[in-house]
Amino acid sequence: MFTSASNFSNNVDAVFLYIAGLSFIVLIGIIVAMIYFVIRYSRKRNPVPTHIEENLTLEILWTTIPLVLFISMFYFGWVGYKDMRAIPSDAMQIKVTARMWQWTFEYPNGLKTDTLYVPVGAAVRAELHSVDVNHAFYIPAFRIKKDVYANKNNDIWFRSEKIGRYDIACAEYCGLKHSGMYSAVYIMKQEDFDSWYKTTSAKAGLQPALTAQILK
Amino acid sequence: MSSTEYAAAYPAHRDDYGSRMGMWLFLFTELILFGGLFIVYAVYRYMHQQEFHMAAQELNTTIGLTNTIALLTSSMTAAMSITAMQKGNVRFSKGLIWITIGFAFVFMVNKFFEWSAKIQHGIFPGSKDLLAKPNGEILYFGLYYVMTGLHTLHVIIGVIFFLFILRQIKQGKIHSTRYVRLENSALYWHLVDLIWIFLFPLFYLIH
Amino acid sequence: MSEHRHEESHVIEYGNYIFIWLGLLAFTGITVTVSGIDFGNWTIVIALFIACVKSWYVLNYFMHMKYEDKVFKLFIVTALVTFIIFLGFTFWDYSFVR
Amino acid sequence: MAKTAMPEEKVEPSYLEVSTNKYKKGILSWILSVDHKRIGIMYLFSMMAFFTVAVFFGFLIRLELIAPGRTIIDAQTYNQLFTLHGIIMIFLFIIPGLPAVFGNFFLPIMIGAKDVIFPRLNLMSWYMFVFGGLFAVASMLLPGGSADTGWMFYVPYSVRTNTNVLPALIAAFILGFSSILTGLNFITTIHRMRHPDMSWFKMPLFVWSLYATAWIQVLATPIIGITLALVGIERVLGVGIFDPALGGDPVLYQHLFWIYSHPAVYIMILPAMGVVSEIIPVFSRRSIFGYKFIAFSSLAIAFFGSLVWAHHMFTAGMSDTAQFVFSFITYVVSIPSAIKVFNWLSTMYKGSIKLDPPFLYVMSFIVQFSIGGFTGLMLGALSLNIHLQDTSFVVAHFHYVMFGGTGFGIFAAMHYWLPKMFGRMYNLKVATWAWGIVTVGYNALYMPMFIMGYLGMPRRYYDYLPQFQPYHVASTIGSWILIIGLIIMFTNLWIGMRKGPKTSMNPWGGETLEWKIQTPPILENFREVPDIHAGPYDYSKYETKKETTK
Repeated sequence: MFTSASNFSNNVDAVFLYIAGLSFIVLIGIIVAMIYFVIRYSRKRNPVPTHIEENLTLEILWTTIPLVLFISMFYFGWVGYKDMRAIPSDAMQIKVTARMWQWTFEYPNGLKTDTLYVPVGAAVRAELHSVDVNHAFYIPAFRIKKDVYANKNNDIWFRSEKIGRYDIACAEYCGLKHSGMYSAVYIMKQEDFDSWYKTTSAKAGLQPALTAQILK
Repeated sequence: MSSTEYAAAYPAHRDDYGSRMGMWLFLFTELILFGGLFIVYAVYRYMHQQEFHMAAQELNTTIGLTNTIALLTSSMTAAMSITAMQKGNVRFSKGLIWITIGFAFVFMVNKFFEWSAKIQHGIFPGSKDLLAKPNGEILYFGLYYVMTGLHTLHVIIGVIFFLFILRQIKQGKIHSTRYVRLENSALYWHLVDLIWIFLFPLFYLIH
Repeated sequence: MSEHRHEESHVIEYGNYIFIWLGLLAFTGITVTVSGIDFGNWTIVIALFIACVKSWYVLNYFMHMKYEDKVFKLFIVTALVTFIIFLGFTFWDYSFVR
Repeated sequence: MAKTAMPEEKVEPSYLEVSTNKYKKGILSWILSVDHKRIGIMYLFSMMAFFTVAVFFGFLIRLELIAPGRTIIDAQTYNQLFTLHGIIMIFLFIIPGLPAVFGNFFLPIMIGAKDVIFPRLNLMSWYMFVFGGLFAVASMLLPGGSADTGWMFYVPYSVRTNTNVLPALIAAFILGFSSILTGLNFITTIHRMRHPDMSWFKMPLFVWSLYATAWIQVLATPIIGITLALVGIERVLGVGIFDPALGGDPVLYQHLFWIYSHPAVYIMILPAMGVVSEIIPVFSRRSIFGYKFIAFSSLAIAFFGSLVWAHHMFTAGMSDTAQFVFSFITYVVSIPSAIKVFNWLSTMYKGSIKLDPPFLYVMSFIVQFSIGGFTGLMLGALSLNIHLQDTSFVVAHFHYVMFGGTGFGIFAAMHYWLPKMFGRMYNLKVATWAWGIVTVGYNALYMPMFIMGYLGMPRRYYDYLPQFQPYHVASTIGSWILIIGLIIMFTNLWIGMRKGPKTSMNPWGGETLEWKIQTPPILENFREVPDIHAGPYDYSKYETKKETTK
């Protein structure tokens, strides 16, 4: 479930585990308390209820403790998000064009592909642009996502950490073949990428033989 | 107590205060309805200041000003008709309502000429001339048509309200001690005026 | 919050309305004149300020808000604050680098 | 159950027998009735009809997803089905569910009034509701089919698709105004029609929650009205507003859409919280813990809930400032909900609890709403939201809040109040079983979505990668269990209301005003001016010991 495929994966998973862990403890607390009350104070066991109006100390307690916890959650989320926004200036620029229902990736040298090839460990900045409706660029394994619009220049960046093939999905509903709008990102060794980048002509795009070789 | 005795003990009084409260709440929804448009306007104006500026040059301030005066005056006569009704001067009240309706027609006739002039110049949604303009101007005219159009729709509804009131006055359902419907129609009319008070500078006076 | 259930009607004299109307016309005149002068970004602020002043009078006198109960005033503040929040919070997005 | 002390003195004909208009019997005596109770019943049946349709659509969607690729329907139909499922469930079931049905029926009674302040407007709201609903459903029959945009109508897809988006927009617009008019009616009713002795802090908490809800209805709904109208205008006349091809900003559409639709979540959940606050003290036979905190937390939710809309747009590319602000306030708005949950639990403490069906549904509510809330905290964290946005994790999250929360709140309200409304009791044993099946089925349906969402299953997918199939299968099986439970539950209620044993005035031992009048209520609710001396949850006749607090 938790594969560290990009520089963001660990952080996002950590935030998830932090909030999920806290939530789980409180949720179990709520369930246990409720079941205990229901059994201990059932009408058979406890026919005479006790009158309790309110308790200010308790109210303050269960306002402030959650507040503190919530602010910590907010903080971790914000810190992680700031990293996602701090795009390194030396990042490789790739233009991503979304259309119903396919992705096109354009490299600095003009090479256009329908699958993304990226050297491992390199920072990549994707400029997102749509030619029709809204889409969203989503790489689940990298924990990144950004909406793609027609007249708004969104961008996103990542640094991959593991060689392999990862899915790119469209996450914003875009019509009939929304669910088929998958592509993939191949993370390859720097040498492999360099040779691919130099030898592949703009037309060739995806080359099955090469892909097989990379994934070997 | 039977239910009839209950009714006597706890009478369903005519609640003019409540009616006005309901009307005000309704006016808030109208306000927010236009509010949504004002948000759109504000954002696009912020994004395309220069183009809004350019586009606004093409509107005729005189027509806008005439309409402002028409609405302000009709607002006054609408308010006065309540005073007349409170004083029992039904005929004068009716006269004032007719004057209000008259100004509403002045407004609409003006608007008609304004729009048709624009349309003759080829500026209307989807027209070639408009699409040739920069984005900000397309948005400006889109908003211009939608906002003044929706406002004019409210003018028409206001007139219908007043015609309805005139009929009820004739039927004797509205008189010097029972006039909350007149008050509410006038409130509606003032809201139409209020919105114009903002539309006027936002569309006509960006020079 | 006390809301008395009795109904009391407040009669506003014709003269007052005419007075308010003249004031509104005057403000309209001012706003048209001022719009001819270029104050840069302040132009819109001035125009809106005058529009607010005009609405204040329409609300209070034409719409009788001045003579209504506190509850009504509270209502109208609620509605306006809500609108301002909707407008203002939208600009958390637009007025900063996106 | 206090079945004993019920001297059946004079029994007057109930509202079910006495008509308010010249038609003594038959359909016209109902659909032209301005009695708030009859209108409530009319809402109940029309709402249930729409609910059945939407559940059926949901069933089809789940069935389609049991295997990758085409299973029973094509992609276009699938897209239309999830759109209609959303529109119907939101605008025709969840939003009107509690205020329009139970609010209409019980709000006037709970504050000691004969009716709402504008009865005819109330009837008009119902007509708009039915009319709007039929509009939405009828668009399926038009050539081109119903809208396939998703219930959010995101621009520019909604401007460009060839399906019948316009009827859906008009439907949502009309339904919005129906909701506004109900809200307006309730606010004015609460201000003007309260019994003179019923001060604000003697109002039942259900009334408080309806009051807060009504304000959101009045002040937020017009935004969606105008926004959808703009989309319609843009679609029909080609006016440039949101379409990026004409320079518009699709993100602005999303802002406007969520300015309403996020507060709408609170329109949905607040009344359910009100129901829970009613039911817990009754079945615990104890004064509610922290009345004022619960009442004010409703208002706080209504207020802060209006400030957080853009947390639906964290991947849209807003400014970092906006991301910061909206994420932060999202956490603030969770506080009042937490306060409520803790106060409810404390109300059970040292009570005298009887596990009747309404209370069982409330227990499910508390757990499921908490899960919805906790997963909401996860979605509120910016970096995590980026990963989870638009995945089935979100789908599971909001179903936990809306269905697990509000839906179960509606079921609780039905089991709690229907005996009062119809004067007959359902089979308690069957109801308990139904509760068990519904709860198990419900959780089996949505729990797997959390997992596959985290693994990267995007939402609104007709087809999916094979690795997600186990979760989809589990979820679909859950949907079958849920539907079986629902069928048992509704059949039991239906038979109970028609043929069940007659109930007394106060079958559960409630202390709010609706339990102090005849069952079913008479035409103008009260035979005599009700006597209001204590607060709404005064159980001092059971409570012998008193514990004072610091």
